[in-house]
Amino acid sequence: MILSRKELLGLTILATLILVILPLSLDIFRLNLVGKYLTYAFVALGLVLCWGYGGILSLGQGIFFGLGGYCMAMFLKLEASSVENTKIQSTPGIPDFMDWNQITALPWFWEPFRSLPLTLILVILVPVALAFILGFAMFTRRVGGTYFAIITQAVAAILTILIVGQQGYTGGINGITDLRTLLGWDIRTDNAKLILYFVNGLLLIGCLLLAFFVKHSKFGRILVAMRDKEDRVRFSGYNVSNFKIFVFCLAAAISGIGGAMFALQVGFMSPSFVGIVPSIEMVIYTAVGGRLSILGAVYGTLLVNWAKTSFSETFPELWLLGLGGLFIAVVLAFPNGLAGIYGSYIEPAIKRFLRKKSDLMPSGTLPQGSPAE
Amino acid sequence: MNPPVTNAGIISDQMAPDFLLTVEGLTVSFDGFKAVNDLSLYVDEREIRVIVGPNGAGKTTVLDLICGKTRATSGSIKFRGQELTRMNESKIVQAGIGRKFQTPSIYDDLTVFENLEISYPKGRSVFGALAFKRDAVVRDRVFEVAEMIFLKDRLNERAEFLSHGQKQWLEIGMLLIQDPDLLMLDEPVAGMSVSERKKTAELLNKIIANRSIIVIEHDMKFVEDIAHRVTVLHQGKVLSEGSMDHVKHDPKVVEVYLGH
Amino acid sequence: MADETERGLESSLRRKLLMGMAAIPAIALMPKFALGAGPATAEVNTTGLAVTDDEVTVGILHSITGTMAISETGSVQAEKLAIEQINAAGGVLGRKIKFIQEDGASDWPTFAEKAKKLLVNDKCASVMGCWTSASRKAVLPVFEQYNGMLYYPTFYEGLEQSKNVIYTGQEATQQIIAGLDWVNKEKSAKTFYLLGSDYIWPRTSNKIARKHIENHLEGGEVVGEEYFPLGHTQFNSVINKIKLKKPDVIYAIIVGGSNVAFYKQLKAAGIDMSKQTLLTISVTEDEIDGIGGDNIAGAYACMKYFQSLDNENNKEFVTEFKKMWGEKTVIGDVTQAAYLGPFLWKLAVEKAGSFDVDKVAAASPGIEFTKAPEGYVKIHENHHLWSKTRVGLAQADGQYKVVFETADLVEPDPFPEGYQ
Amino acid sequence: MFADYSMAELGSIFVMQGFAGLILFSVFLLMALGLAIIFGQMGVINMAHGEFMILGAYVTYFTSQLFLNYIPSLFSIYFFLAMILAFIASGALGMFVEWAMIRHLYKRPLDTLLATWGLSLILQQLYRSFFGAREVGVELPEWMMGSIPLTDTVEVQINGLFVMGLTLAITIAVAVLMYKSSWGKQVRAVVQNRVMAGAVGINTERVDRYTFALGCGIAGVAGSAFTMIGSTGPTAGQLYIVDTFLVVVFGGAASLLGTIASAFTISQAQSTMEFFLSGSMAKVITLLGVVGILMLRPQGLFTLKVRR
Repeated sequence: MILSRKELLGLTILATLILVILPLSLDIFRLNLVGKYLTYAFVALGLVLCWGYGGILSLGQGIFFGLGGYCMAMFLKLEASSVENTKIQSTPGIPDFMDWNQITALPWFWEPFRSLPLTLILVILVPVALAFILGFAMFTRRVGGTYFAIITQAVAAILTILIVGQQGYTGGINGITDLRTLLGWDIRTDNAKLILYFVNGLLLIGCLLLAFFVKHSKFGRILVAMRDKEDRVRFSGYNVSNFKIFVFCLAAAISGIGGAMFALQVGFMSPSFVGIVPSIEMVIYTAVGGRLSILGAVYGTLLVNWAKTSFSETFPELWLLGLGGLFIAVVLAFPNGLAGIYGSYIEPAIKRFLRKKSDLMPSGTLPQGSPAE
Repeated sequence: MNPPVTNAGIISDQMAPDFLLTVEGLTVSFDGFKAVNDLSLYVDEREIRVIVGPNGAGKTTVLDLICGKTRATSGSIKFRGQELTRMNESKIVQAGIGRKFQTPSIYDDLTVFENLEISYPKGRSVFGALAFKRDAVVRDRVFEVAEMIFLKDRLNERAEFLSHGQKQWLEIGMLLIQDPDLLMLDEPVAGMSVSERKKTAELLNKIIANRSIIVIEHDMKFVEDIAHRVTVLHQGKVLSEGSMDHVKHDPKVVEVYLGH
Repeated sequence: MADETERGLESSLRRKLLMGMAAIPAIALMPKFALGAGPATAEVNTTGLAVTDDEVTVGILHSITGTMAISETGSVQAEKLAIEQINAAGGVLGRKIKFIQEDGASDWPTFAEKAKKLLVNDKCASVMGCWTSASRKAVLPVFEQYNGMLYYPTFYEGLEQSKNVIYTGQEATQQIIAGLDWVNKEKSAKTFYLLGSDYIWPRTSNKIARKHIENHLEGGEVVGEEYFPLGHTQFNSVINKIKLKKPDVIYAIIVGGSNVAFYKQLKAAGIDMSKQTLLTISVTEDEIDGIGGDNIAGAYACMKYFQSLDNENNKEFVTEFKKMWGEKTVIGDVTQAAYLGPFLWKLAVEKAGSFDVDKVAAASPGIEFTKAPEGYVKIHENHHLWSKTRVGLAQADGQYKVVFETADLVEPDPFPEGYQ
Repeated sequence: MFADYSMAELGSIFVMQGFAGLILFSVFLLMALGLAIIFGQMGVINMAHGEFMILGAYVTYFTSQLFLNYIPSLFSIYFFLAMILAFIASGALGMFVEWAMIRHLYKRPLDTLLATWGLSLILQQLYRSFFGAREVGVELPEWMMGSIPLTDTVEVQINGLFVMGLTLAITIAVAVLMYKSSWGKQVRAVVQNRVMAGAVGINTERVDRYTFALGCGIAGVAGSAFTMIGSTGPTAGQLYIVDTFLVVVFGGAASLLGTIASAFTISQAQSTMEFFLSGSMAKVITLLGVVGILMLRPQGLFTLKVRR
């Protein structure tokens, strides 16, 4: 029992939107943009689990997105820096930015990224490892709430300074750019972008299913219980910190996948995702979608980014006002975001509509909706 | 009746096996203020012990210390010979101690069934919880407990819609489903009607068959109904201990409750 | 291999270009009513760019929001002025320039996204844009993949050369070496303390500076080198270190908000710039606006352009700029370089006789622009500009007084031998 | 690295380095005081703290322009008026924000974080629309710039002294207000038990509003003072936010003494390391140290052990 009937319907609609409607109705440029936005949806989804369900607000999810992305980008960069491609450098075979920084041999921590399987593992493992260290240190000492948020923010700041400062190893503020091929397959062509879009979409749906599984397992109920009465859970024999660590790591892993897909689709990775500002923006995607709504995370991300793109194309000066207003409105007026609006306005309207219809057709059965969360 | 308390350290070694719970020399201080001061307490198997005392006597703190919510400054707490002062909370629960909080502490967003199910002692690890299946055994046990706590026909309601008394029962039920050897209840009948109190007393007397219970309570009528023995705390120390009758007539107790 | 085909292409083009060049005066002489009666669109636009019979679309891509908006505002203003002037003079190949402006929002992926939009959706014939290296690096693959044309205005660290980019600012050696030579000769400076914000441009520039100081200046020595995170605001400790080391020159490449903090604290710490030489390559007139002229007066800056430059071109440019954007606006080095972009593109298009990006790119080397406010510039084979290096002395009113300029144009060398 | 210098030189450098550390301490403390009140006493995470500071800076800029254009004879003392105006402006804005936004969110501390972040974006854009994207240069009276030479080699920055004096004054004022005045008692009563405080007749709404306004007002004064050492632009406020929060959290949110101790520790660590390492590494190590210590001792440097 992974999905309730209602959720199955919702997921089907979303999957149809992502995999059928959008590819059919958008040109490849716009579709690639949607693909990029959907990679942020991974982060938003992670935040639904750890913030919405677990009550842990992290202001540093960009860290995990960034780490996943950097892992992927390092692999792609090594492939793009073959001896053949880089023969004009003083040390051929290493990434161009290393050569500019007088580094003459590949640093040890780049070595694993010569192998794709290892890279794919590290895309998940590196974010999870950092999340585990942070989570273990903080949650076993019962640090939560605002303190945790501020500390994750500081970690994001540290990581940004490090990545920017250690440019010989990381590409610095420019990031890792000019990624070209994946195992010889050119990822820059329209065709490749289309394929990557679908891979991204399928991975996202996979992560959504995983999130639903977690939500409907006893683990999900414990998360809700913990957010509500943490002490009661603790004194029911649960090691609360383990649960928090796990959900934080899970969110990190999902974000890491998003980051890797970002690097593949956009063709570069830069430290501007690791910082504080993008991390907080990603929180707003979740809040707009509804912090308790797994599917809402995707809609929230798409809506905010769509608004950002179209707003800043027409009224660039007003965009920040709009975004700021959105933050405040979501918090003050719609704490449950789109999902809340749907639950309290749209769904009842649909039900009334269906009821009228079923009155006309007495044989039709109504789907039995469970109460909104 | 009182166990010898003159030299607790030496005697406890011999006495420990006889008591379910042995608390000796327990002290905790908050910023210099000793909320519990050199307290000793012995609870038998299948005993209902009621702790009474004025506000600030340290009653709730004693329960906090036993279940690990607060760490003792010094002293020892032994449960079936196991030292609890160094164990973490979940391990203490797993050792067989259940604790109800002063205000009913239940999960408002979940149904009564899910409230009980969460407390069911299986799938307590992270991966256990992910793999946990709601099978017939679990279901039967939830039904069984729900019947005991008078909530059988409200299983699918969200807990937030229960009355105050029902929430108290639900929390007791959440402890019962763990089948603990020692049950600690902080004001279990607060906010209950007279008939609910009677039912609660019956419930406690029924479940005592294979466990002990420590109750903190102010309602003297209820205390008389259930208590095997009563401990009176005052300023973090045991003021008096014994049967209800004994305690009621202890001049020290009368002094504390009535005069200054 | 790629080189050969390019060369082949070039030589065949060159012949065409010569013919095209002959046509330029004719176009220039055409009276205004003939606008739109330029060469047929099908001829000048074979790759489906947004060119109609009387209009051609270009893109402007800078940050209007976010932390970089401070710096990029001037570039946008200059580009709009240039476009207006070109249109007033009859446009390009008889077509008026229409521009589409996009906001990079100080965010590199957004730059890439918008660049792609300008090229793929809007089919812009060229794009004036970017400011930071990071944004240029982000859009570069986009321009190469979709074969666009970018005019990039900022002085930068070099180490790059692309068929699809014309770099109208200086690469690092053009900005650094002449200045160091000057300060070495004029101020007998031997010891240098290098400072910078912690990212690629200051680090690369300081690397070149260090090599030059150590290998080419007599007795030259670097006594300290330090970097601060972007946005750092506390410089008292490093100022103490400088006092301890007593270098002949403080060589500072600090950017953004840190700049303001640095110079204010330097002044407050009693470092008198009339006695302590300070040479910077990151403070233009734009930055002085925020720092306050009082706080930086006496410092030297090494640029290719200063607003106070005394020549006819510049006087006209400054007047026009202020007429369009207000009397209080100031013009810095990058703003002037941004102003060159549309003109260099126009000249290349007219030389090529076509808007096609390949032809424009091929026609660009050798293009000369005599009306440049900085004097005279020429596009090098490597798509950078030949230009002079100048040293300015900061005045209390926020302007620089030019105290030195190289006699000849300095050759751009984005991959300098011996400096890497 | 010291081998080449004489004892006298070294001595004066250490004096000046100590002074630099004290300036940094004052700057940190001044940044953090307002936030310590808002976050420590009210539990509100004000992400727009930096923007309140910048408002103070812009007010200072305007006052300076006003004096320059209309009463240049009094320019040398405009700064004092500017600071008062900055306090009033930021305080008034704070009061409005509390009324419009914060008061609805006291039970949801994490949501105040999101809402105030939104506020900070809006303020940034408003600054940009009104004052332009570029930084403005705040002109200072001549006497405030430069330094006083104590010996040949030791010089004391006047603006550093000014910031130190100001910080001292504000800290004492806040301490008196919070711990000696009846209003301070009310604030602390509300912090400890809102319901009970309301029940005994304290107007909790009013206390909340004035506390928030006070914190914002102090931020405004800090911003005004920072025009002497930093930049004034729409996004300059963001430069301060991480440092400020870390100082407050590291001190143990609820205690003024903790905030002072924490500002002192962090500033001394950073200032010393900046002297021996490069600026970037010093910053990273300082931040790492703070985060590391917070992991070991999450309650911060100074807190009371209480029954939770």
